[in-house]
Amino acid sequence: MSINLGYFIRESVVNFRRNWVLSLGAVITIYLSLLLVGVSLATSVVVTNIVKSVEEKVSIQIFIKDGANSSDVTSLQNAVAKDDLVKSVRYISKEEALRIFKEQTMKESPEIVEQLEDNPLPASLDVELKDPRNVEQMVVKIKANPDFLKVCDRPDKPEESLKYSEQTVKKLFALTNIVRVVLAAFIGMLAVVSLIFINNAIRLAIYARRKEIGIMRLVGAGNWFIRTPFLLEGVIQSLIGAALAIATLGVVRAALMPRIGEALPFLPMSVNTTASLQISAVLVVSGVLIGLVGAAFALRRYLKV
Amino acid sequence: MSINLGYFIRESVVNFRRNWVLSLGAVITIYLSLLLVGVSLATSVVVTNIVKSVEEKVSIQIFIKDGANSSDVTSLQNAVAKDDLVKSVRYISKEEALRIFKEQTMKESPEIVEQLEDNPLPASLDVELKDPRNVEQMVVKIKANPDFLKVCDRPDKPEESLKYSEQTVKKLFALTNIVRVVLAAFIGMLAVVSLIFINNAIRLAIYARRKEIGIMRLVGAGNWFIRTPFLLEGVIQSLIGAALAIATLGVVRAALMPRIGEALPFLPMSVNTTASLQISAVLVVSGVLIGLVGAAFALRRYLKV
Amino acid sequence: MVIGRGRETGANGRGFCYHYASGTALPVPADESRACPRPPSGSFLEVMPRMIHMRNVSKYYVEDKPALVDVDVEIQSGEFVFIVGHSGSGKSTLIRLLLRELLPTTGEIVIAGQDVIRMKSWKVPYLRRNIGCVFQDFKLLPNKTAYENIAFALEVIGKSRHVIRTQVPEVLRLVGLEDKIDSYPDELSGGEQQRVSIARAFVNRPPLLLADEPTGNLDPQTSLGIMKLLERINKTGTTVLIATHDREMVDTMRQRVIALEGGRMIRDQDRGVYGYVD
Amino acid sequence: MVIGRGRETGANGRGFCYHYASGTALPVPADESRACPRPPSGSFLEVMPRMIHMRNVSKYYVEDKPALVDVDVEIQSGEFVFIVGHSGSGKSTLIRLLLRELLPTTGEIVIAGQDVIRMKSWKVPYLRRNIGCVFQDFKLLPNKTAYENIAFALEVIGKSRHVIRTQVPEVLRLVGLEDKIDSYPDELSGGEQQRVSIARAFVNRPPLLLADEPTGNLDPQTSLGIMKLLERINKTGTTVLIATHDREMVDTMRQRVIALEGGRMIRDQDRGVYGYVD
Ligand SMILES: Nc1ncnc2c1ncn2[C@@H]1O[C@H](COP(=O)(O)OP(=O)(O)OP(=O)(O)O)[C@@H](O)[C@H]1O
Ligand SMILES: Nc1ncnc2c1ncn2[C@@H]1O[C@H](COP(=O)(O)OP(=O)(O)OP(=O)(O)O)[C@@H](O)[C@H]1O
Ligand SMILES: [Mg+2]
Ligand SMILES: [Mg+2]
Repeated sequence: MSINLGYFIRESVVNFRRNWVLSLGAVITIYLSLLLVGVSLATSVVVTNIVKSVEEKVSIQIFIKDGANSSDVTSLQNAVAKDDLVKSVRYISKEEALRIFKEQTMKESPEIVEQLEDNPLPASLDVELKDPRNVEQMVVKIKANPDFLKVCDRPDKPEESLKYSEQTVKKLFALTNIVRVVLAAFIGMLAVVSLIFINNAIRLAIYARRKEIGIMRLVGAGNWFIRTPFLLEGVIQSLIGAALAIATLGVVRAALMPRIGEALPFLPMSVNTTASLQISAVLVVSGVLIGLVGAAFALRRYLKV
Repeated sequence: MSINLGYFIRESVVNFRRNWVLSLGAVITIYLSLLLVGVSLATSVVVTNIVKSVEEKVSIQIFIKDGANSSDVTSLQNAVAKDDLVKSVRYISKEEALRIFKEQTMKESPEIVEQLEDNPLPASLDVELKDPRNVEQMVVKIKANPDFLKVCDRPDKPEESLKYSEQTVKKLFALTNIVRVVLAAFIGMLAVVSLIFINNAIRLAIYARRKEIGIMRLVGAGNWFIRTPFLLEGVIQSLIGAALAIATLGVVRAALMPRIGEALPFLPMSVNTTASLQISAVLVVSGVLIGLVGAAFALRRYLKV
Repeated sequence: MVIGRGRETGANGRGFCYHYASGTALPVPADESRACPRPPSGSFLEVMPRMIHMRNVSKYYVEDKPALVDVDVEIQSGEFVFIVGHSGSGKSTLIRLLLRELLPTTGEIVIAGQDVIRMKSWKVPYLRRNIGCVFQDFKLLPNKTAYENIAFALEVIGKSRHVIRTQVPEVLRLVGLEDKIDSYPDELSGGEQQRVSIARAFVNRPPLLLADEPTGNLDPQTSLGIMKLLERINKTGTTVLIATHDREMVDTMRQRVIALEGGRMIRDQDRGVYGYVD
Repeated sequence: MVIGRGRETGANGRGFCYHYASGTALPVPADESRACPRPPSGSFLEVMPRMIHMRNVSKYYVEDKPALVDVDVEIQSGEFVFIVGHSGSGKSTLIRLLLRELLPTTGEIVIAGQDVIRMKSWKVPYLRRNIGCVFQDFKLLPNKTAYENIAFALEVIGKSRHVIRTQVPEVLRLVGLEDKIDSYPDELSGGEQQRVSIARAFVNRPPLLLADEPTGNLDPQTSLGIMKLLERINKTGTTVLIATHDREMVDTMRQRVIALEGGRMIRDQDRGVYGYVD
């Protein structure tokens, strides 16, 4: 049997046009499903960005006693800066610390700071990490550094000389983990839902054409001869649905994102081009896969000889 | 023509059973759609709770000059407390203010407070509002109070004597508004999506039975005689779908909520029984409505004489 | 092959008011008499001397190629008429016009005084309830058993369950299908489906019975039984119009014959024959 | 009404290798000769002296009521056989068993040396491609035009577009439907649909042709043309098996007749007649 590729393509396109009620139904189903998936993927990108920007604010402060040997401080700073986990280390002098304190913490009643006779704040090293999750590990390393004990402002209680808002970090990670889990669950749920929807649509389409399939059988058409046009049709529908979903997301991104950004300047709400290309690719690939798999499953049920 | 209710009910039930592929498809569609709606409703309840708990922390502070006449203070306090907008007013003395300052703001370096020679903090009245949105309005009212000018700690600049973290409030409201709008948009989108899905499913079902409908026509069946079983079938499917969605949500609520609550003790994540009953009611009603409306629309298209 | 048997059983009077189920009038039980007047009092189609009136009727499905051209037909109440013609000559089109499944391109159609063309669309079901029709492709509801298919025609006009439960088995018996009551159409042979379609057409004793090729899937003996049945139905006053290819039947029955050829009426003959000897 | 015309045009040799389109063998053009050998070389159904062998075949759709009981049929290659019997006597069931649309409850069926019952399911399509079948309910694909319906039967066996484009119009012309090429089934009259079904059955010149009531919706003249066509097809070596109610046709053709009654074979007669005079 010479396989007639032209036949299959013509057949699928013609079927697609003639059974437009069914085709439209499948396209709408796939479109909406992929739209939901796309929206949740985009949401996860945005949330990941926000979480990252918050995480970046996590740093370790090493308080240095007044009058510490400055070469010791420099050697500590260098040692820490060389560590793989560390992104940057910055020295903050007593004066700078007071200025920051006055400007940030005491912003609303700076007169209190002016009352102070001498500067009660210690100098410090501000350590920023590449991945804030490693904060505990880094703290251990710093404590093990011999220079640290020499310069720290409370050699009796070394842990008091290190500030890294342990609780904030833990809370933050708890929160971001929850957000991640919830989002993953949501995307998973939507993916399953979409798969069921699509399988359902294809099942209905095949149900509506079961007579036709029976007739093809009786005329001597083999399994693959019958299946291929259905599969191709599924792929065509998926591609159209995916294209529509991507277009919609693109419009939303172009039209809505900037406004939300304006309204919430303190949150980084952008989805960059790479991410949106990736999302598009995921939608196309998963659309086609879902279409194929859904059609194959549905066909298996109704297309036994 | 004697209308035969029994006939319609029997007919719908029999149809439902015989065309189980179609029925199952519609039930799954409705189930998933309502599940999505239910999840977003529940999310909105949770978010509303969180927002409320945050909003409650917004209050107005009136700073009082050292040595103000205490009867003036009391009369101001009484005047404010009587206002409809106000939930409670609390007097905070200079000593208490310092203690709070030391314990909360300066928690990490209480030694700074101990360096202070005299107490630089003023006494204050803490005004908590019934609805934090009315904060600006209340501020105006307080400023207009004659006692306020007498007791406030900076009669030259009265607005400096009032603190209500203007910016925080504005940011918070911006955020909660955004959250509300996003959630509403999401729920709206899901509702539309569900409606399209359901309409689609019914359209496919009618498409699959168009021959049958044509035959009924030719035998002399009137519009309503043909429509009623379809509508009833739609309602049955909707009810089953809604029941499944409610059951699923109930299971999720019972099984998942407490765990999330444990993981995030600082957020009030519960959905109380009233709210979940309301959500169930919404699902049932909207399910039935969507089923009816969807079927009616689909029938309109295919059931002209 | 039990048309004969069916007739005989009908004749021994089970208390069922099928006048044409036997040559003699049956005593009609009291509780049935209201349900079975023939012609139905207040029927949508009044008994008028002129049942069908078609004037200048043409039907073009596509331009240039008419399915019917300038057809004039007058059929009186109570007539028995055959429509004959080659395959594709327009017989089914004519029947579908009478049932208002189609509207003609030009011309006028009046059935029992009702203008079918200008009829309001909500009235169409009432017209159809008064016309029994045997379709060439049977048009049975695939999700209903033989019993339910026939019962449906009665449910549509709001008959009580009691009436349905007595009449449906009776007509199934008349067409020789008493043992196929609970079979779905795809569990029936071609001829059996056709007979269910015939039973459905006359179960509510319509004043007008249209039949498109009612014996195409039946053997000569069963065909003859069905024809005799249609003749009996006609004797009780029902107007009967049959499109057929069955030369034997037309020649035996010697009734009025209308012949179509390429959509034109070429012959209208009382006590006619099939024609075309070849 | 152009079966005659169709035949004549076929005879003036358009270079189409339908041997049975005319009484005389046509010169077969070089590029077509490969596509049109009859019997097909390496065909799935080898040309065997015994085409159909049924032994002790019974079919029970439901218990107690058999549709076929203990049927033994032997049909040699090249025979022309009628199956007659009342409505519901099992003719369609027999044909569906041969096409392996159904499996028998008991008994064995061998077609051209192939055991149909124990056949692997992936082989079934190959069996069916070698059996042309005219179905009682036509079984045309509703979404395809007359042309496409017939082309489908050729596409299934992998014929080139060129072959399809010459053969399909030719067979449509043979059944008198050259002007309905682009009509969908619901735009065709009953008889026209039946003729499309007939054309589809023989377009790929199968060694075995089954026809279930192929003239039920056709007028006597068109029926005769179709019968003559089937006879010509048979003359080229195709085995033909026809289930029919058409007494006139059976009596005219004088071929072998197998009669069924209530699922049992009650008669098998060479040069037989329809029987049952009533
Ligand atoms: N829906 C349609 N669209 C286009 N042409 C149609 C349609 N229905 C029927 N025709 C054409 O109209 C002509 C008459 O058809 P009709 O069904 O009335 O014939 P008929 O006399 O019933 O034939 P048969 O005996 O074969 O059933 C035929 O040539 C047919 O092809
Ligand atoms: N799928 C089925 N399930 C149950 N019974 C069936 C089924 N198909 C056919 N039958 C029964 O089997 C018997 C034989 O049917 P078959 O279709 O073979 O008859 P036939 O000879 O073709 O009749 P006709 O001339 O009316 O087409 C009939 O009584 C029929 O009701
Ligand atoms: Mg017709
Ligand atoms: Mg049959």
